[in-house]
Amino acid sequence: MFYRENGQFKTSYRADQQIFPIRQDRIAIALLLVLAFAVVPLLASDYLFRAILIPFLIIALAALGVNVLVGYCGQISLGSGAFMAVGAYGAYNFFVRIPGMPLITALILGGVCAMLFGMLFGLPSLRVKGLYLAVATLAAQFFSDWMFLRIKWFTNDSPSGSVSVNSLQVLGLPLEGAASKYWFCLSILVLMALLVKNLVRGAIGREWMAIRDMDVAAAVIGIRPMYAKLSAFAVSSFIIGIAGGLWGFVYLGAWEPAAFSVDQSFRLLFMVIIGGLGSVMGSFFGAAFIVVLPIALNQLLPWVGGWFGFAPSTTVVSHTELMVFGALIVWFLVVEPHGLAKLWSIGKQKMRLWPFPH
Amino acid sequence: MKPRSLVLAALALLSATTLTTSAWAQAKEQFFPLLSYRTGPYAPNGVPWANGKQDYIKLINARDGGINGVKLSFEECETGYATDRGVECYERLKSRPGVTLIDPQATGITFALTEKVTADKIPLITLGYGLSVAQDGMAFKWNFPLMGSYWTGADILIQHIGKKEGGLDKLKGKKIALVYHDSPFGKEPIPLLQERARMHGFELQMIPVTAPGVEQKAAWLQVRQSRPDFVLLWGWGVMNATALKEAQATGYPRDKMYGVWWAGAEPDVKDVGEGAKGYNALALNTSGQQPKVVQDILKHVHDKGQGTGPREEVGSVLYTRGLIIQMLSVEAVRRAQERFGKGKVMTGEQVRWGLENLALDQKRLDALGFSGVMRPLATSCADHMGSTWARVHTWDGAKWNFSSDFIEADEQILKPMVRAGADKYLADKKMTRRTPADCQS
Amino acid sequence: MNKKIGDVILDVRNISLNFGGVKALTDISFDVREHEIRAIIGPNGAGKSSMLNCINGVYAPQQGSIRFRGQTFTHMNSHQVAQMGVARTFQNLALFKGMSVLDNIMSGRNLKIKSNILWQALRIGPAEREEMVHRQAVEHIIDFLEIQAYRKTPVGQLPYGLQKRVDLGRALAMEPQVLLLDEPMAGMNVEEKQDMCRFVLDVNDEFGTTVVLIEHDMGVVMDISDRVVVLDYGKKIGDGTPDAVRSHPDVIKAYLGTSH
Amino acid sequence: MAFFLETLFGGLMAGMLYSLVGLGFVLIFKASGVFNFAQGAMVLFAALAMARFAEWLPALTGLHNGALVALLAFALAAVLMGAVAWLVERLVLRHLVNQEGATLLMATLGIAYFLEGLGQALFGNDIYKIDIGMPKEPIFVLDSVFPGGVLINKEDLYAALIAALLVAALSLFFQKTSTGRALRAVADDHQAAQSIGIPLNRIWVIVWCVAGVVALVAGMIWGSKLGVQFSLATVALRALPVVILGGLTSVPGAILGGLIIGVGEKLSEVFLGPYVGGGIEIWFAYVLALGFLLVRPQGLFGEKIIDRV
Repeated sequence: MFYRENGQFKTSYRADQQIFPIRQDRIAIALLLVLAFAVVPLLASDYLFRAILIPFLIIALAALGVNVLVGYCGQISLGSGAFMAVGAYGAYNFFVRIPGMPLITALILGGVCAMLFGMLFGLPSLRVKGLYLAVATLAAQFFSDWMFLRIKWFTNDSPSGSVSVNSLQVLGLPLEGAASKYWFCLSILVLMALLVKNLVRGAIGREWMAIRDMDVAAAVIGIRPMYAKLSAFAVSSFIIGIAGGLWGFVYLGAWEPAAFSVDQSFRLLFMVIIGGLGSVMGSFFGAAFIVVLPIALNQLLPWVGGWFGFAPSTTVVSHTELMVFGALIVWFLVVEPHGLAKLWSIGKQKMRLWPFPH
Repeated sequence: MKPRSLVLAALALLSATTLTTSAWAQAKEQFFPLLSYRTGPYAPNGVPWANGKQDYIKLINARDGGINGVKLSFEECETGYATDRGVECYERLKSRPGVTLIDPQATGITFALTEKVTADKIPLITLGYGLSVAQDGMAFKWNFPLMGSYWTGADILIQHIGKKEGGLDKLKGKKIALVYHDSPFGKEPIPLLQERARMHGFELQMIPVTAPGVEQKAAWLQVRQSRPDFVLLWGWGVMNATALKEAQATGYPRDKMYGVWWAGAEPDVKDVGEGAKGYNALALNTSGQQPKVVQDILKHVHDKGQGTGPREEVGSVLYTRGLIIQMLSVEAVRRAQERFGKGKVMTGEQVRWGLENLALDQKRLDALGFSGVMRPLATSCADHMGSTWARVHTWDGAKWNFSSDFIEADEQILKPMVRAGADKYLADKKMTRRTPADCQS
Repeated sequence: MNKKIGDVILDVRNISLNFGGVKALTDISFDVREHEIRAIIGPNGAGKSSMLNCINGVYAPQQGSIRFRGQTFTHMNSHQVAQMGVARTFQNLALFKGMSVLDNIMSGRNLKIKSNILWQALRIGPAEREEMVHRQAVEHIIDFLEIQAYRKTPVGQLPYGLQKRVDLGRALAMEPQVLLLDEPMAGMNVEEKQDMCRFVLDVNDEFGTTVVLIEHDMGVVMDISDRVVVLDYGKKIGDGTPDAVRSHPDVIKAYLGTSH
Repeated sequence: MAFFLETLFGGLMAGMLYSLVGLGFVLIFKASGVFNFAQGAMVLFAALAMARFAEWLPALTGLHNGALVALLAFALAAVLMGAVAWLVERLVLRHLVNQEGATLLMATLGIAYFLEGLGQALFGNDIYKIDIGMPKEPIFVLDSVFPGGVLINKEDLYAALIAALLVAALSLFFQKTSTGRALRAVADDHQAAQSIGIPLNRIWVIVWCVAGVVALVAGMIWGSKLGVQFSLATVALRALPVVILGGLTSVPGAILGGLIIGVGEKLSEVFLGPYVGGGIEIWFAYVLALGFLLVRPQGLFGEKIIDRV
């Protein structure tokens, strides 16, 4: 009923090409932003901020980056953890070595480092496809693990190889409180999401998708695979790198290479596939799913156990958590192989026609 | 649902659960958040450790009815040895009423929490692990690497080897290989060993093993090639057992191998059995069920069916270490109560003072039933370690036997290094040392 | 048809191509004149598509050269070919399944888009204006092909006939001088074929686009093409006007004889 | 020189085990086009099962003949892996027929999580022993040629032999038995296979069973080396370069690839490692595989792909 676009006539191509052509969507997004920026900070507790919202926002940003590469350009990558690490350590080095380096600049420079690193390890994609590429990108992962453990310079010669930052400031304001950190991450996420959306609905996005869908045809209409793939790697790893910087600076505060282990890479790939390949919104769904679900399970299971009158031990809980998590992933893939975003759009279609069945 | 509103739904759910869970711990109880890992690659070592801590809490409640009447409560949170899950656990439990202190049980999580505890005013105790430089209490107000750090451990090992050779000067021209877990944990001792190598003129060969350490053939081929006089084993979890097996397979004499105290427990040698015969490792504590405290636990906890783990594992090396950690925590609360009011629930800050003013002489240890389990220990504002003594024990194929008496790490070497490290830390952080006045707070 | 045929624009010289042992093309030579409709016919596996793939630079022929508007190449590079104004449709649809009709055709304009990645990310100034300009051009093609109704539909969901049109549309979006059509009417019913013929002829007339056409349907070929090359087992067995080819004995033996 | 040989042997031995895990990947990929990341979890699961069965059997049956118990335990574990295979096909694969590779890959990761959880829940998360009477002490050969001789790890030698036997058995199974031929047919072309009446689902169950057994053997060998515990699941990551180097669809590729990777990483670690601080073997293996890929994108023995348009 209320979700209709009839009567909304486009009189210009500009109007037709905006991100949310349907008015209701625009309103919904506006409300959502208000909610995220203004309402959530009022409601959320310190725990929600520090343990769930902030990591969710950062991981969502990383997932967005992965989605550019995997979802839009069709290059499966398992090197995301490495790109995060490079972003984090890159930003760290700029931050501690150049006095007075502002946080945001450091993060961006970290992103640039990740970008270069990503393009380097993206080169194989010019020759290798699909799962071969996925495994090949693991090389980036293990190489960065090694690099940050072995090369002292990157960790500012700390004996243990772990690094830490503190007294962060953004535009002169201290970045200490949970809420301020939340706002910072949220703003970056929203901004990046907007930029990515612009890219994927523009010429470069069409090049990526063309390469993904039918690379030969793409080449024949004059798209250079080299440029398309490397640009995808560049944009993707830049975003992932920034996410890595945030993960280190804002979420952990002090970290070691293991904080960006290969598991992180797998989880990120999970997110974009569960969430929906080639969908900005899907990245967020996926991130929510992977970040929140295990924690939720971990806390709900004892609770559920309580109903049935027994308090499961930590061991039982953590094993059950693993099993349920695995089962749910399979279940979701079976129900909707194209990810949560697809469910979402189906729902929208139904809403359009509701209450009439097509 | 839009993504964030989706999350919010989940969050609402979570907050509900967190509320229900926190209902267990009334503010009248001294709450101990227990970060543990009972699953994943390091579970075999993490489990007895966690069990020890839990059983001691249960003992105090069952036997003494708490600390001066203040009941102890706890909640365990599974980190799986992963940093982000550890942080989540910390954030989940830190705001519970009566929260006492945190023992993360993992070096990686320790790093991530070092920044946070300062802001949240919760002491962070890392018995025998964590940041070596954190011994300097004037720089690290909230960190307590009690009873030893990787630096003291490495130092004691070198001293012990020197003794066996008949004097540290005999180490000249010798070759010592460090086979280490390729992570901050494994790399921490390197600076001290390099210092010692410079002093005594032995050659230090460093052989990293990629975590978790299931594949060490290359490492031990290198050992076989360079034939070092001694091998220091800086491993954790599966790495230790694998190292011993590879040593056996490449014919390196086990009695020339010396492990840190994280490479000297039953899970490390259990299924190597005979193959590990003669292997030495540092010991912060005894093992076995003779000590009075262990007997008490069997009597008051396990016989009541309240035991956390299997009865036969009670008193194992890491279990006993768990006991000590928890005992020190409890004693810190007790000490704090002496100053801030008996029978009250202590805040993190008050507990911190207690940790800083621990004084456990032999008499006290005997009273606690820890006679022979550990050496006396006394912390101070400047020294957050309290004791730098440790022993070496040797595996005879069935159990651990002590093969040296207590050795103290060398002040002369450690002090300047700790001081320098702490100063660098403060400089990087643009912070200043605590004033003596601050010690009174 | 009273249009003036220009001079040679594309000249294929002694092309030989083989995969491993298999000979796909042996010593093929033919030329294409500006503004004409040039057909390549031959039974299945005669190497027609391989021929186009060589011109497109998808395959690299082992021998021979291709001369395009005065420049000679031994191996064409797809990007170059496209830039020089050669467009192409595919035998078994090579559309971008995940994209809408609009985007598929828009992607044909990509060569013409100048604004760099940063501008596109911000989508202000030149980047957006460009999008609008090209959108306009694409809308013309959409009108021309009469697929307005399917603008926003993902091509995967379109019926075969329409997909063929989108394929053509994508090629047209490149405003090519030479248009290579690989069996544009395969698997179509009569009406669809007639539509498609009309489009091809219109393109050829209105924009003077040179058309190289692979087609099975002899009727169609004979009707619309100016000259015909006949391939069989990778060899050229005939070349000339439809009537000349039709009466060529080898052709009759190899092709007409075998076909229905 | 002697030392070089030792390293070489060491590498070959390690490589043989990698091939074993790699083989698991290849089998499943050939027949069902699934890149099975659960291989590592399967190794862990199978090993845990066998170890625990071996512990429980004497108590239950009163058997005390070590060899017999080990054998029974092995059989039981094999059956269990069969059940796993059947369930995987029932609950996962048949619902995901012809999805993209990435989706299937994620599904197997889900399976991996599940198996890791289930395995630890059923069989515990401590270190367990598998005792199949592997000799632990090394032997020295060629001491006539080199002073001190060349050390060979007997356990690895036996392990390699077992692995080799298994491989031989498998190739026989593929070449000679009708099921084996059916498997190859399916691998070449699903539709075609179905059209000539080969039941795809049954083939999948079979191939997952075979992969399960391969995992069991790998788990058994590794388990008796390292003790059975969670970390076994991580050996899969060490074996990944093998399959991309050997080609996802080639059994000989997996075997040769395993050997190349094994030797390559050991030699690199021992002879290059010291110059850059060591610890390079894991990424060197990947870089090595990558190098091969750049020359032959389809892997050592993979089929060449020609783009048809």
